[in-house]
Amino acid sequence: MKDKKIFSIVLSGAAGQGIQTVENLFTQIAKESGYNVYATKEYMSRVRGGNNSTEILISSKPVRSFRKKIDLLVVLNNNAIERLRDRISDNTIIIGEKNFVSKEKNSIPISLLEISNSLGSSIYANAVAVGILSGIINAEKTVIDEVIYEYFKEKGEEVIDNNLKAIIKGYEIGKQLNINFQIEKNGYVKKHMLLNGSQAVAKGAISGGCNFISSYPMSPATAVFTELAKASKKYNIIVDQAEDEIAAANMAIGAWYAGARAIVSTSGGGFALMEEAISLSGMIETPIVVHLGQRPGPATGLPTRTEQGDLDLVLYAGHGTFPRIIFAPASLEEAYYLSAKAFNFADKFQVPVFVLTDQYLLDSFYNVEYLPQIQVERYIIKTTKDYKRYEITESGISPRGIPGYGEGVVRVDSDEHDEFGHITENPKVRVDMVNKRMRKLNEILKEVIQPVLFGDENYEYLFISWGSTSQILKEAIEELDIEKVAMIHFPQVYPLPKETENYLSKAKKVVFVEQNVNGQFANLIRREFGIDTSNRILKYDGFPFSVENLKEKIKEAL
Amino acid sequence: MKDKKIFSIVLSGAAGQGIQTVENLFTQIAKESGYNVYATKEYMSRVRGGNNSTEILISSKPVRSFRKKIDLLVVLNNNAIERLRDRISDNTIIIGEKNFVSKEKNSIPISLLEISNSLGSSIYANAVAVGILSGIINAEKTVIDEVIYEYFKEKGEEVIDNNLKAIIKGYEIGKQLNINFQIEKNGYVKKHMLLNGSQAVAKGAISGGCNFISSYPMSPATAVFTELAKASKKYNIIVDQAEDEIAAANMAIGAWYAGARAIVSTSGGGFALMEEAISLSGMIETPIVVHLGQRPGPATGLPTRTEQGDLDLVLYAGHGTFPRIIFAPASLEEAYYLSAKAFNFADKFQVPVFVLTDQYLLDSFYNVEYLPQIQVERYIIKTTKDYKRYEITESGISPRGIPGYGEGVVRVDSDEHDEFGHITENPKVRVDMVNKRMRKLNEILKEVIQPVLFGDENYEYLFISWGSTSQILKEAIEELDIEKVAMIHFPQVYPLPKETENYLSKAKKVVFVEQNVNGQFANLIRREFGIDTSNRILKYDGFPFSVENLKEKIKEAL
Amino acid sequence: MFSVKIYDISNSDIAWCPGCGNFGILNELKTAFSELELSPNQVVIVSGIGQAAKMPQYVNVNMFNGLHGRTLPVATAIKLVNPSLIVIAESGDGCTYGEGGNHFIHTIRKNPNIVNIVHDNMIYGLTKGQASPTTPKGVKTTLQFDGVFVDPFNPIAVAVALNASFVARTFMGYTDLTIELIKKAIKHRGYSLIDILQPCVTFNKYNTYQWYKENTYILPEDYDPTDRKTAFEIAMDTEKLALGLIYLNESKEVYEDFQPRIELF
Amino acid sequence: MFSVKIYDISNSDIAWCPGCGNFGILNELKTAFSELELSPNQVVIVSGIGQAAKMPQYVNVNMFNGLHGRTLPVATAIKLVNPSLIVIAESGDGCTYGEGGNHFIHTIRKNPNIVNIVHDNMIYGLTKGQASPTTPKGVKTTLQFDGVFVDPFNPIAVAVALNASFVARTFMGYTDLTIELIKKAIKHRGYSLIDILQPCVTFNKYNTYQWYKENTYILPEDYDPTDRKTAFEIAMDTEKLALGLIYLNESKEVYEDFQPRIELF
Ligand SMILES: Cc1ncc(C[n+]2csc(CCOP(=O)(O)OP(=O)(O)O)c2C)c(N)n1
Ligand SMILES: Cc1ncc(C[n+]2csc(CCOP(=O)(O)OP(=O)(O)O)c2C)c(N)n1
Ligand code: SF4
Ligand code: SF4
Ligand SMILES: [Mg+2]
Ligand SMILES: [Mg+2]
Repeated sequence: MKDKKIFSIVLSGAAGQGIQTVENLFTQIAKESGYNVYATKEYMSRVRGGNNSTEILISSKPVRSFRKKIDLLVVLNNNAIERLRDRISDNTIIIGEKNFVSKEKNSIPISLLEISNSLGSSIYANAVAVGILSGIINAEKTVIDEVIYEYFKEKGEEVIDNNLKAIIKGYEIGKQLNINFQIEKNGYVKKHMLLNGSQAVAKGAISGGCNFISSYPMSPATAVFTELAKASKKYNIIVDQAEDEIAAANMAIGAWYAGARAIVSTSGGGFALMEEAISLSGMIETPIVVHLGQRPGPATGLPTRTEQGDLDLVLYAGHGTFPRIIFAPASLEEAYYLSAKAFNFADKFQVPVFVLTDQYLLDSFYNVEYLPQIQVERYIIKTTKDYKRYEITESGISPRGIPGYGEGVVRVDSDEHDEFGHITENPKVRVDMVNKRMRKLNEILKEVIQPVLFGDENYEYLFISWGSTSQILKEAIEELDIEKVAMIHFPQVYPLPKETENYLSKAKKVVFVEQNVNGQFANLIRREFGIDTSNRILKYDGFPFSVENLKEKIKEAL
Repeated sequence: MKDKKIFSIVLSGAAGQGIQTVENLFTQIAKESGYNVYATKEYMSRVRGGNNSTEILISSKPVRSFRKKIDLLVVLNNNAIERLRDRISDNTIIIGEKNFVSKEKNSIPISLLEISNSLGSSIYANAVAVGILSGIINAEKTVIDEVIYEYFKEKGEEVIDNNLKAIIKGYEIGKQLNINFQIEKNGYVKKHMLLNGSQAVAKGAISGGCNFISSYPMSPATAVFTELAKASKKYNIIVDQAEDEIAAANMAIGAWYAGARAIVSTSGGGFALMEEAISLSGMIETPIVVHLGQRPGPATGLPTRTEQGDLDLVLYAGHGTFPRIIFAPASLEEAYYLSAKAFNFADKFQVPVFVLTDQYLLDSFYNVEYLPQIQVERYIIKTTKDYKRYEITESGISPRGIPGYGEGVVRVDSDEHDEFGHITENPKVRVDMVNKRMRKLNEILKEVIQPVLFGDENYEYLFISWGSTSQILKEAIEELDIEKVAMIHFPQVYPLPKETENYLSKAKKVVFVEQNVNGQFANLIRREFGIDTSNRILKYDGFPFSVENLKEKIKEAL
Repeated sequence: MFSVKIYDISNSDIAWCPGCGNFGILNELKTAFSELELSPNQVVIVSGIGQAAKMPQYVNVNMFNGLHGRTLPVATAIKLVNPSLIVIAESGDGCTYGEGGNHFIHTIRKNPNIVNIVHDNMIYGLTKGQASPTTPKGVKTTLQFDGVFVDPFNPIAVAVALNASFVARTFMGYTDLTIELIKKAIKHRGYSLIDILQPCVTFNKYNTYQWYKENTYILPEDYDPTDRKTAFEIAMDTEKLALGLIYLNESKEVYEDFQPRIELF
Repeated sequence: MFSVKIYDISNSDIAWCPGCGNFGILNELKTAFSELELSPNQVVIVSGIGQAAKMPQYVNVNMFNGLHGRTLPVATAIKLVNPSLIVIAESGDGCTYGEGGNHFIHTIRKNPNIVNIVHDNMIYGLTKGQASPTTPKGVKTTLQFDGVFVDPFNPIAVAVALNASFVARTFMGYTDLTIELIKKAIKHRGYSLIDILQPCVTFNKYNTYQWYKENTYILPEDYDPTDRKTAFEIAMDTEKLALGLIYLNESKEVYEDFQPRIELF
C-alpha cells in the first residue's frame, strides 16, 4: 500500500474567481477518464475576494483524505502562494500569471486571462484552466465533450462551443508542459459516482424515506438542505425554509407526529437553538432526525472551517434525560448509509437521531463505487378506539400511531403523562415513564452500528477516532503499515456497545485522535468505561488533519 | 445528635385555599417565638384546586431537610389524606373538617370554616389555623401581634383586628388539644432571619453587585426574578421582562458588555433556549450569570416539582468549547454566598457562571443566623487609545474595558478574532485564542470553592452529593452517626479541584447520591478522574429525598 | 349535529380556577366541533404551555401539547404533512405573541390552512400573573409592581399589516359569536386568527368580564371585512375593541398548495 | 465636523463583493457620524451575523458583533445600562426580520432610544442567496428554485401597526437622503427603524440598483409623518415603495426612562 501513487493539484484564488467551476468540471473529467479522484476545499467566510483553495488528488487507487503535499499549484490571485507556503516543497510546480509566480522556484508563468482574451473574452479563463489540467492528466477528449455538454447544455450551443474551444486550447498547453504525471487509469472508475458529503447525506436521507425538511440556512449544513430541496419534486419532499431554527425543529417533530419522516440540517449555533425541541422529542417520543454539520465554535467562530467540536453538544442536548442516537460517518458511503439508517432508527426507537458531519466531510468529493438501496422501515400502526400512545412495554417502545389513521386519537404531551398521554403528577407514573423511556437504550444497543477495526489485529497501539477524522487516520495507518498498530473508527458514537471495552483493554496504549480542543470522544469513553484516555492527538485550527501530519503524530505516539 | 427533637406539621389542601398564608404567618410566629423552623412545600402545576402540601418542622436544634414523618397533619380538603397515606403513621394526629378526617385513627375533627364563620366570615379560616398551630407550639402572644400587624398593615386596622381575633380563637383551641409538643425554645433564634431559597439567591445576587436582570417567567425560577424586581428601586436594579429567553440571555450579555452585572433566572427548558448565547459569552469573554432552578424534564415534565437533572445541560451548554463555572448550593447560606460569588467570578474570569438550584431548595424556608456582606469585586479597566480587548496574557484573562470609559473602543466579536477583536481566519491566531480562553480554567481552579467533608474523617464509606441533596444527606449521616462513614458536598461542581481524587481514592466504597435518573455528577467524576462511580442512589419521581429515606439507603449501601 | 359528549375526556380533572374564562372557550370549541360534525380522529389540537394550552387535555381529539410558544410551527407542519386533518393551534397570549412572536408573524406569511385560537387574558396565568404582551399599560401585576410601562402588543393590527387571510376577535362571554367565528375559521381556507378575550379571574383584576363587556363592541352585520384600510383603522382603536371578523382576504394562496403530497399509510 | 477618517479601521480587508450596496451604507454611516461629530468611544454598533452585520468590523467605534438575529436585545441592554452611549443596532433583513423577528416586534414596544439600521437586500447574502423574509414573491433563489411562494414581510407596515416611534425607509443609492435619515434617527429619542434598500449584486439579480430606482419614490417635503393612518396606507403600497420618514410618533415614552440608573465607573 505504501506505493500508492497520488498526484496532488491545488487551485488557489479569490472567492468568485471560479475555482469551484474548475473543481466541478475537472474532477468529472478526471473521473470519467478513469482516474480515482478526490477533492476538498477550504474557503473564507465571504462571497468575493479573500483566498480559497481546492485540493484535487488524482490517483490509481482510491484516495479519500486531505494531503499536505502539492505537486502542482495553480494560482489565480496574488496572495495565494503566501497562504500555502508551508505546503510548497522543492518539487511543487507552480502555474499562474507571471507576476504571481515569477519569484518561485519551479514556476511556469501562464496567463489564463491572456489566453482567454485571445479567444474573445475573459470569461473563459476557468475553461482554459480546466483544459490545462486535463492535458496534464491526459484526459480523454470524448469525455471532455460530454462533461462540458452536460454542464452547459441549458446555456445553449454557443456557450458550449466557446468553452470547449477554450478547454482544447488549454489542453494543448497542458500537454506541452510535460509535467511528470504517472498515474494509471482504471476503467472501472468510470462507472463510479462522483459526489460530495452533502450529496451523500441528502441521498442517504432520501433512501431512508425522508419526505420533509425544515431548516434555516447555516454553513456548512445548507448544502444538504439545498440538495433535498432540489430533489423535492422527484421524491415528494416537503421543503420549508423556517423563520428560525426553533421553528425548523418544532416543525420536524410536528411532521413526524403527523406521519412524515423529517430532518433538519443545521450547524452548532443553529442547533443550540433547537435543544428545547430535542428535549420535546425525547419526552413525547416523537422522533426527529438532525443533520449537524460541525464548524469551529464557540459562537460564530470560523463559520466556513471544520472541527469536531459539537459531540458534547448533541450528547447532552436538551434538559432532562432521555435516550438518543448519534452517528458520525467517516466516508461518503457511511454518510449515505447512516443518513438512511437514521430514519429507520428514529422511526423504530422514537428518539432523536443525529448525523454528525463537518465542513471537511461535506465539502469532500470523490468517486464512490456503489450506494446500496436501503429498505425503508416503517413502524406506524393503525390506531384502535382505545389507543394508548404511551403503552408501557418491556422494550420501552410503544406502538406509534398517527392522527387520522385508525379510529383512535393520538395524544402526545410534553408534560409527564400517563399511557394515554394525559398530563399527570403521579410520582409512580412518573417513574414508570422515565424507566420506560430509558429502557429504549437497551433496545438501541441490540442494533448498534459496531465500531470498525483497521490495521494489525494483534495491536498494541490502538488509535481511536470518529467521524471524518477516521478516514484520514485510516489512510495514515495504512500507509505507515506498522506492526502492532491499529485503529478503531466509531460510526455510532452513542450509545456505545459493551464490546468497546474489550477492544480498548487489549491495547498497551490507546490514543484518541480528534479535531477539537478537549477530546470529547475520549471524555465519553472515559465516562462510559473508566479507562485512561489521556493520550490525545487534537487539532483545532479550523483545518483538517493531513495524512502526512497524522503519520508523524502516530510515529511520535508509539 | 441522634436525640434531635423535631415536631413535624403538614398542611394539605387545594391550591388557592391559603396554605401559603398559613405557612408564611406560622413560620414567622414560630421563629419569633424562639423555635428553629423549617418549611418546604410541594404543589401542583395549577393555580386553584388539586392538592398541595407544606411541611413545617419545629425543632430545638436547626433542621433544614425534608422529613417523611408527620406528627400533626392539618387537612383542608378531601383528597389530602390519600395523597399522604404513606407518610401517616400510628402516631400522626390529623386535624380537619369532620368528613375529611373521621375515618382516621388519631383524628381530631375541627371545622375551621365553622369557627371562622362564627367570627363573621369564612375568610378567617386560615387565621384560625395559624392560631391553632400557634397554640399547639405555645407561641408568644406578643409575637403573634407583631407578625399579624406587619403582614396586614397595609390592609387597615379592621383586617388586623379581625385576623387577630381569629388567631386568638384558634390559639385557645390549639392549647386545649393538649398535643404532646416538647420542643425547647432558644432565644437566639429570634435574631435569625427567616428566608427561602429564592430570597437567598436574590439577596446573594444583590450582595454580589447585581444591577440588571432580564428574564422570562418560568417555574421555579420566577421567584428570584420577582425578588430582584422588588428590590429594583432600593438597589437600582434594571429589570426587564424579556419577550423570550433568547432575548433575556442576549440582554444580560449586552448589559455586562456595557458595564453592568447581570443575571438571568430560568429553568431547564428556558435555559435550553439560551445555549447559543452561552456560547457567545464564552467566545466574546463577556460574562453572564445564570440562575437555573431545576425541575424534572424532559420538556415540560413536572413543572412544579424538583430534580437535579440539568447538570449535564449546563456543563455542556453551547456549541464549541470554552471554560465555565458551575455552583450548586446545598443550603440557604450557600445559595446566598455562591450567588454573590458568581458575580465576582464572572467579572474576574469573564466566563459564564451558573448557580444551579432546584424547586426544592428555592421553596425551602428556614431561619438563618447570618448572611455576611460580600465584597463586590470589579475588574473593569479604563481603556486607552490602543486598547486591545483580547490581549494575549499568561493567565488567559484580558483586561476588560467597557464602552465610554476611557479613550479606547471596546470591540467584541463572536467570530474568531485577533487581540483587537477584529475578525480573523488565521489558523495561528485561532489556536492562540482557543488556548488563551482555555487557560482561564487553571486560573479558576486556583480559586475553586473547595468540596466540604462531613462525618468521620477516617471514612471507609464515602457518600458524594451536590446541590440541595447534600443538605438532606448531611442530616441523614449526622443522625445515623456511624463510624467510618462520611460525605462530601460539592458547592462548586465544575471545574473540579485535583484534590477530589485524593478524597475519593481514600474510600473503600464511594456512593453517589443524586436526584436524577442517570447520576450526572457521578458521570462527571468518572470522566474527570476515571474512578468507579457505579454505586449510585438516584431518585427521579419529582420529590426530594427525605432524611428517613436516605438513612435507609445509606444503611443498605454499607 | 354530533353530540358534544364525544369530545369529553373521561375522568379528567380540569385544572382551571373556578370562574375562569377558559371554561367558556372549552364549551364553545366543543360546540363548534359538534355543529360541524367533526369526528375526533379528524381534528388535531396543537397547544403550547400555559393555562390556555391545557385546552386539548380536556378535548377528546388528537392532541399535540408541545412547548411554550411553539404551536404554530408544529401546526403548520402537521397540516403540510396531512392536509386532510383539521388543525387548530391554540394557546395563550403569552405563548402566541410573546415566546412565539416570530412564528406568529411568519406563519401569517406562509398562510397554512390552520386555525389559530388565542386565549387572550392579557396576563401570564400559569406562571402566576406577570404581564403578557397584551397587558394594558399601567396595570399592576405580580412582577410589574408599578404597572406595565410598555405599549401592549396589538395582534389584530399586526395581522392586518401582514395581510393575514382571516383576522377575528371575540369575547368568550359572547358564546354565539365565538362559536360562529370558530366555525367560520375552520371553514375558511388559510390561516385564521381568532383572538378570544378571556378573563383570568385570579390574576387579572383589571380586564374582568365586566371590563370586556364595557370596552368592546360587536361589528355591525353589514361590516365589510375585506377592506384592509378600514380593518386597520378598526385595529388601531384600542379604546373600544371591535369584535367579529375584522379582516378577510380570500385571495391569499395557501402554503400546502405549493408543497408535494406525501404518502402516509 | 469631524473627519470621516477617524472612523476608519486600519488594514481592514473589506469582505464584501465589489459593487455591493453595503459599501454605500458604510460611507453614509460614517458621514452621518462625522457630521454629528460623534467621537468613536461614544458610539456602539451592535450587529448580528450576515454581510450587513460585518459593518462594525469596518468602523472604528465600539463594536458588539454578536449572534445572528440578536442585535436588538443586546442594543437595548446597552442603552439601559449606559444611556449616554449612542447605540446603533445594524444588520441584515434576514437577521432582523427572520431570526430576530420576535425581538423586532417587542423592541418596538419597549421603545429604547436606539437606532435600528436594516440593510434590506431582500436576500440572505452571506449564506449564498436563499430567500429572506423580504424577498419578493416569485423571485428564484439558490434554494427557492421555483420562486418564493410566500408573501414578503412588510417591516414598515408592522412597525406602524405597532405604533413605532420612528419608521423610515431609504435606498442606499440616495446618499443624501440616507445620511439625513441616519442623522435624524440618531437625534430622535426612541426606537428608530431605518430600512435601507440595498442591492446584493451577487445573489439578488431581481432587486438591482435599477429596480430600486424604478420602484421607489421619495416622499414629498410636505408629507406629514405623524398621521398613523396615512402612514399605514403608504406602508401597504408594495408596488411603489415610499422613501423617507414614513411615520413619526414623538409622544412615545422611552424604555430607559422607567429604569433606574446604575453606577458604572
Ligand atoms: C420556554 C419556556 N419558557 C417559559 C415557560 C413558563 N411558562 C409556562 S406558561 C407561561 C405563560 C403562560 O401565559 P399565557 O401563554 O398567556 O397562558 P395563560 O396561562 O395566561 O393561559 C410561561 C411563561 C415555559 N414553560 N417554557
Ligand atoms: C443561529 C444562526 N442561524 C443561521 C446562521 C447562518 N447565517 C449567517 S448570515 C445568515 C443570513 C444573512 O442574511 P441577512 O441577515 O439578510 O444578511 P446579508 O448577508 O444579506 O447582509 C445566516 C442564515 C447563523 N450564523 N446563526
Ligand atoms: S390563573 Fe387565570 S387563566 Fe389560569 S385558570 Fe386561573 S383564572 Fe384561568
Ligand atoms: S453577497 Fe451580496 S450582500 Fe453580500 S457582499 Fe456580495 S453583493 Fe453584498
Ligand atoms: Mg395569558
Ligand atoms: Mg440580507
